[in-house]
Amino acid sequence: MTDIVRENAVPPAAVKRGATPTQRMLQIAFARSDFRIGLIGFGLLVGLAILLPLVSSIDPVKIAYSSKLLPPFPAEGWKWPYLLGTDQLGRDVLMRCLVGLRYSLLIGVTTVVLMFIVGCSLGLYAGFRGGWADAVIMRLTDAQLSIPMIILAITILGVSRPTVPAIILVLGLSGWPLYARVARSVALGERNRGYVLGERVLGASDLRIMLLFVAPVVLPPIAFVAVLDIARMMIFESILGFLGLGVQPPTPTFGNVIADARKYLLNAWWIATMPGLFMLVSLTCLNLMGSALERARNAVLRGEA
Amino acid sequence: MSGPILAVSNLGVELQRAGKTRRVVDDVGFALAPGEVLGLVGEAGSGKSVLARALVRAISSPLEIVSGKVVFEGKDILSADRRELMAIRGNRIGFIGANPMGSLDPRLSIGSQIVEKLRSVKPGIGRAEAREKVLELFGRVRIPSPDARFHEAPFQFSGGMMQRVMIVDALVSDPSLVIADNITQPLDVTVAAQIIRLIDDLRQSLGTAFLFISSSLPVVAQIAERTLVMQRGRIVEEGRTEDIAANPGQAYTRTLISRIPPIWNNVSAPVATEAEAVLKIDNVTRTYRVRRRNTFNGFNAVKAIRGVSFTVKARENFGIVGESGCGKSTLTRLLAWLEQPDSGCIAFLGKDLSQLSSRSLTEFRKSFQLLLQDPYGSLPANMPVQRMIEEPLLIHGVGKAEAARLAQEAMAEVGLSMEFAERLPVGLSAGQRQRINIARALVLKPQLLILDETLSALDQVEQAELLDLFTRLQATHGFSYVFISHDLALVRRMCHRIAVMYLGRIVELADNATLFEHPHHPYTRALLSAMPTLEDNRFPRSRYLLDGEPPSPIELPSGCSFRSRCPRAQGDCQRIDPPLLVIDGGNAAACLHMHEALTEKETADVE
Amino acid sequence: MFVLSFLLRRLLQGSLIILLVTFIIFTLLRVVPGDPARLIVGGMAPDEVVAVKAKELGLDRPIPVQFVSYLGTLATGDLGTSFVRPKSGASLGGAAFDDQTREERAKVLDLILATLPMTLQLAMVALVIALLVAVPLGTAGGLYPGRWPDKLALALGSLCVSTPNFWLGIVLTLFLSVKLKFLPAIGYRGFSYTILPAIVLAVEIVPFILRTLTVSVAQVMREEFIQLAPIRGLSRSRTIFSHALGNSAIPLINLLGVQLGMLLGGVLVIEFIFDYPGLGLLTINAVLQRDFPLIQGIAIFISVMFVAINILVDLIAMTIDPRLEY
Amino acid sequence: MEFNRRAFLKSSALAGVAVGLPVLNTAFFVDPAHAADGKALNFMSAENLTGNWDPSSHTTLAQINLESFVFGYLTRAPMRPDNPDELVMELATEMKLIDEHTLEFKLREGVTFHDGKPFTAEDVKATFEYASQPDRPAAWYPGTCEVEVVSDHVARIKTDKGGYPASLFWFLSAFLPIMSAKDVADPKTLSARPNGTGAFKFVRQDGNTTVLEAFDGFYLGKPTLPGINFNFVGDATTRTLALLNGEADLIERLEAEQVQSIEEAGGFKLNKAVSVENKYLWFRCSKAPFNDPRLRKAAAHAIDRTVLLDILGVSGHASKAWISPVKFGYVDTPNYPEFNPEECQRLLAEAGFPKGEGLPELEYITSVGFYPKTKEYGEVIAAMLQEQGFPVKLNVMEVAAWNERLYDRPGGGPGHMIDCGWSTGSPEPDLVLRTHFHSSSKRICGIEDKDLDAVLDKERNTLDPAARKAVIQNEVMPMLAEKVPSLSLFTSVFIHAMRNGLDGMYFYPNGMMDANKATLA
Repeated sequence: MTDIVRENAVPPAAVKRGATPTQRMLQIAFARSDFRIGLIGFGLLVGLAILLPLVSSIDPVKIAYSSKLLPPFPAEGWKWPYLLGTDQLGRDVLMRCLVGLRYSLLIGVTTVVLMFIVGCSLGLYAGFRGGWADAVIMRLTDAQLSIPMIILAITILGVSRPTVPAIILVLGLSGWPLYARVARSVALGERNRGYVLGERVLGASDLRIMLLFVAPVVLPPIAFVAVLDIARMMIFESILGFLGLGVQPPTPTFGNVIADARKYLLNAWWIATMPGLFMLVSLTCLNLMGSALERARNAVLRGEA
Repeated sequence: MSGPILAVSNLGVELQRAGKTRRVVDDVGFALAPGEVLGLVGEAGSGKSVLARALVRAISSPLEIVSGKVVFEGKDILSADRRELMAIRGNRIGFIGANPMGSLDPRLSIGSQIVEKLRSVKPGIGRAEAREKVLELFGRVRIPSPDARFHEAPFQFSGGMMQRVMIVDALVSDPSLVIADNITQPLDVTVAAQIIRLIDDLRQSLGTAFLFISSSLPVVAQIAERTLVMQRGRIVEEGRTEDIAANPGQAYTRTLISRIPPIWNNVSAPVATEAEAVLKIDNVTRTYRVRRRNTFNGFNAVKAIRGVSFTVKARENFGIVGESGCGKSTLTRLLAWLEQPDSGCIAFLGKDLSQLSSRSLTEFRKSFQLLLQDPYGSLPANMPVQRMIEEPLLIHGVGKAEAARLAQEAMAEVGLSMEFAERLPVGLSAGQRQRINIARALVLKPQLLILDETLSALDQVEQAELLDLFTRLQATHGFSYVFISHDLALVRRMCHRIAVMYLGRIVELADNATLFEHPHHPYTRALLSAMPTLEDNRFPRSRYLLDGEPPSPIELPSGCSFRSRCPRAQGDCQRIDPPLLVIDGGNAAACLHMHEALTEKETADVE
Repeated sequence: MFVLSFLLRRLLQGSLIILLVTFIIFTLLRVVPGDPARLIVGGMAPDEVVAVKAKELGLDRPIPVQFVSYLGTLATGDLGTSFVRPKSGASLGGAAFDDQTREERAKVLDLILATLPMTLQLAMVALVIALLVAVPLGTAGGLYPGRWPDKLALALGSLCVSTPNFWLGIVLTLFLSVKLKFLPAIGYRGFSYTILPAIVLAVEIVPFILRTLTVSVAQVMREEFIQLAPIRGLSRSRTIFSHALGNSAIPLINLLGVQLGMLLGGVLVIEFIFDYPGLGLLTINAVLQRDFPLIQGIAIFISVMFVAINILVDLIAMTIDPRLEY
Repeated sequence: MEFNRRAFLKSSALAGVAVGLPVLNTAFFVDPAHAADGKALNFMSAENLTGNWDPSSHTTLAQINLESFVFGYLTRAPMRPDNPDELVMELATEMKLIDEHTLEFKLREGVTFHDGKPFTAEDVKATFEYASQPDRPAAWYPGTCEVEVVSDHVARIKTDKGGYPASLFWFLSAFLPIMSAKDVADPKTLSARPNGTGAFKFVRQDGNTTVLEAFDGFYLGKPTLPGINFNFVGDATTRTLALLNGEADLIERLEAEQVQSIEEAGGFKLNKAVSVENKYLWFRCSKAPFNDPRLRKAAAHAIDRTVLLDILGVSGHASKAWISPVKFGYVDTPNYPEFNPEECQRLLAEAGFPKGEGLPELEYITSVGFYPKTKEYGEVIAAMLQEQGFPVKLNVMEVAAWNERLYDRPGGGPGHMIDCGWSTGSPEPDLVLRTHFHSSSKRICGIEDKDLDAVLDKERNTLDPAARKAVIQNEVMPMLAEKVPSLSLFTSVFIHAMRNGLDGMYFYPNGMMDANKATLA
């Protein structure tokens, strides 16, 4: 049925000249309400995370023991300015959530970017070149895939104590094979597509074809899926924190805040739950934006704009 | 003759998109008598496929049936309830689509799926009975060894065999009407001709009415008694097929007919001239190693190209024709130097390409360019048009500004409006896309263009326009063309010399007039006989059409590879693999008995 | 024979993977600070004892030599002996001085095989729960893209993927086990102890199934043979159940095979929280105790499982879709 | 053919699944979830066992706790803070110091081991002579000793060859499990299963559960409890949840918040006991910069221990000495380094680092997952030290990594400060003082100081308990307050929580338990 519809597609209205596909994609995405909700929510959170700790007088790492375990508003016993209560050492939960958001996003996003770049370039290369390169890269991928993250984590984090870069390295290492696999399978499909052959005939080098033509086709769908992985990476970071291999104090991340607060969960639920909520909201916003962008991109490529 | 089996009146379908409404099917009305074959002709986009689906109410958003009646066997389909609809669709009305390979679940055996369909439209039939019925029909549509093939999945069938399967699927419930929507479109000419002959046989023995839809009037003319002509959603002409072909009443029908390229009547075939050679192919072979299924480390040698030699001269149009699997696409890749031959030599302008360094090869590539078949897949979807045309120049190190200037010149030359410069290829028609491809090749100032089925995705009008463009470009730039095509009419119009390929080998190489008027190889004749045409075919099907399908390139018959289907085959054909034997005028054919049977009846009427 | 040649090829590939994993893990563990000899004899033992132990274990040789000899023992199916665990398999703390009076240490393979069934049981139950939730919803989401089931699937997926398992584990225990006394948790004394951890594990699996299934069902529904099915006279339910779902299952099955490693990360934490005596708890204790032969053995064992499960997955996928045979 | 192959494929895939099934747990459908399995006591331990049942092979607290159920001791030391010196007779009925190097025990008659062998002086001889060998890992014994068997039920410990006073065994007698002579002669059996004279006998090891059952022949009569299941559950929250949902009857090592949850839940009771364990901040005294006592003292003055106690809540008890208040010789050291920023700054300046300027980055290592709230108060201590100008970097490690870094090594241990506690199940102070601060041992801090060695030797060689106590209180502690090889932060309070139905348990300050009079409703 789609064939019929395509066959009968209304000729696209003349589009403003000068608008690149990316701009058009963003325009469409902006027009969608889910994208706007996601963007506003995410922007608000990130803005708060950047600005509030700068202007607020509350120090997220300053220990104020006298005001420990204050419940959040509006539970009985809450105190201004601790809207979301305080933690086991009397630090403001809101402020720690916001600062934690910064670090967690830093870790989550950097990790995903890292594994995206490593995984996709290896996968693309393997899929595009085929033959020996493919065989070697894919066996390596399988091997990496079958080593549980946790074992990788203790070995690497055992060598260099858990710093943010080391954690990113560990998470990235354990995550790239999936991307390599996906990128490879897509590249394999693209390898014999007309436009690739076309470029070859024109005399383009493999590298040019891969970077300029295959990558823009292959990568965006994977990139949108990668948004989901930001969440996973943030959670893995917290599992490391839970095992004592997380980011070292006093730096708060969602991971170590939730992990530390786990034992207070029965008494002071808010310490672990608030960062969890922040995480949930920010990730849902990211997801909304991601899926809206994906749809916008499809719309652009289908010519509905 | 009783009343009509199907009576359509005032049928209207609308397409809604982006707030706009367009009538895709408009006020259509016609009637179909029992056992009749009614043709429906229209160009791509005329709304015939939508009409076909509207008849069985298989229309979904963004399309909507807005008016009319479809009375089938006395019942209005459009107002029938679910249960009544279920009793008609797939049961009383069968449907065959244009994509046989995608029409069944790829995972399951075809037999079980047809049985499933039969039992779901006729719940009373038992499993064994249904199976019997399906097997019987398999035999009737001449699927070889039906018992074994019953258990095979769609991917194990060729397109032609799969279309036969779909015919069984449509006929299995003994429908009184079958809607055949463009069923020969994806098939090779000989296979399509076989299918049409098959349908003609079946409907005579079964008495089933057919609504036979096609974009080609010659195809319809082979089978339909009456024909409807559709244009932009409306029926513009209706009448007996012969009358329409001979005396079209409407202007639109006349243009349709005028666009059908002549093959024998009033043809001015291009005449070969002498010139220096541009491209020289000498005894080229290419064999692929394909992993053998069901073995640990076994490989099959697929002989895709077997000792092909020819020469393309300057300013010459050289045609290569053949059906699926004949090695055309491999040859294309070899000619475009995307792959290297296993043996033999491809020389361009006197230089053996395999001897060139990769630098000079890149430089050399500018002079021979390939235009690909698929106008949709061959353009990167995310690049604006002008940038795409600049691309080849950028690859070869031309500056940005210079590239933009040359690209704009090329766009003008191929007739692309500058409005498209910043647009994505999406929404452009196939013709416009191919113009982009031509422009991309053009900016490199090549000497040879290889056209791999370049025009096959285009409708007649666009094809004609592009052919004019090719001629014009050849006049200005002095190109040579290699047309690789399955379309004999196109080759007839454009090419000076033509090679016919069968199973990786050239079976006949001749100038245009010889090939079409006095072909020497039986396969060439079979191809010509299968051509749908409104003219009287010089090679009537009853005499020349082949049966069956080509053997697998993995297990070629010994001796002459055509002998398994050849009506002239004799004992020595089994032993001797004939080379291209030179006849007169530089023509050649690969047949041991080419002079013997020129006048005899040539059909292997095994059935 | 087709299956045999397929198995043979895959097993060869698999052994290559396992060899690679073994080498990576072996080298990594040798590079980590934390002298195995010191660990065996305990923190307070004199240095001479450590040196003697190191010589006894051959730890003073170069790593490649050690690796080759390790492979030698591995080839006989011997994954080595735990540093700290006794035959009884109890988890141990306080590394003790190595002396001749000590009870024999447990075989790594025995430890793994003893805990594996528990983890398999947990994984199976979790998978069943996840499938029960995600398959109907994911299918509905794919059938009605952009409508509420799709949105619900997206929302549930986001929610599940953003919930830390150790947080959820405690909350669920608190409500379902402590407050409502609905299900037992902590430890293992019968099948019902599997349910709560399995729910938590299922929450981790659900988003992947949802996402894959929604996409693949939507994709299959656009296929020609599905579009044609009503015209051929098949009912919608029949089309969906016998054709659409079967075709959408293949990417899902492949995903499950590939995601095994990731799932194991979840099993680890969940078993720890619920004190569930499976492979995950064994791993986490091995890690916390730096029981290197055990860690190494588990890593190799998991890669063997990974290879085996992926072969199994391919076999299943091939029975579903004959096109995949090659 | 094709059809058959497909069918085969299908069945082979199914077979793969089927092979997976039989290895599933056999108790699949048996669900004793809430079924009462006798009334055995389910205990959840915070620490795991060593797997070597030879009591002289380890220093692991959990196993010491388990041994207290299974083994008998010559005496028991209830170690109540009001009377830390009290001893209760168990396998001995009387003990007396005959001369400086001889301690005589009269032994209880009619006691049998779990394997049926009667208990005699031979067993005491075997135990003491075996376990006091210097290569036994536990090293609780001050040195080698010999035992003279006077009669079947009289034994004399002789320490003249070991060169230390026999009086040291006075309190140690409460901490040394008595093994059977038969087992000592056969080390394999000794380490394969525990065999004592205690109220409960070892039945089997079930994964992480050690199953004990009541011993019929216990000399005080068979205990009411039919048995004890000794489980290892590392995570405190998990233990708490297990108690709350009824999986456990008794759990140990709780923190303030968990205590609060348990109290709020109702139906449970708590036992809080000031323990023998002090938590210390150890300085690496053998390397710069903490080889300078002024700097160590400055650091001690920077730390406000009241805040730490506040964080610990019920699980901490204020103390001002290097041994716990339940130990022999405890005193509130008068010159104990208290929180005093001015003094801290003065000492810093004196040591040449005014306001901490010029100090290298100081690594402070702590563990997470075993001791309560280490990470929390670690953060607080780091903050306090930073406040005074110490450039401290806190490094929180999982237990294994921390343990690997704990002990002193030549050139000083890793990091500059490390958090650790020390717990010994006897009132004997030398198990802490001499172990850590004498240059012959210096386990963690690595201090070598002649003055300190001198007072420690003097203290050990003083025979009269009263005089010895005076030496500890007036000389050893004040000197430690001057040298500060480590700072004792507080004394741990061991908290056990149990169901209301559990009565009659006795908890020793080192975590050992006595269940022979306990009942479980």
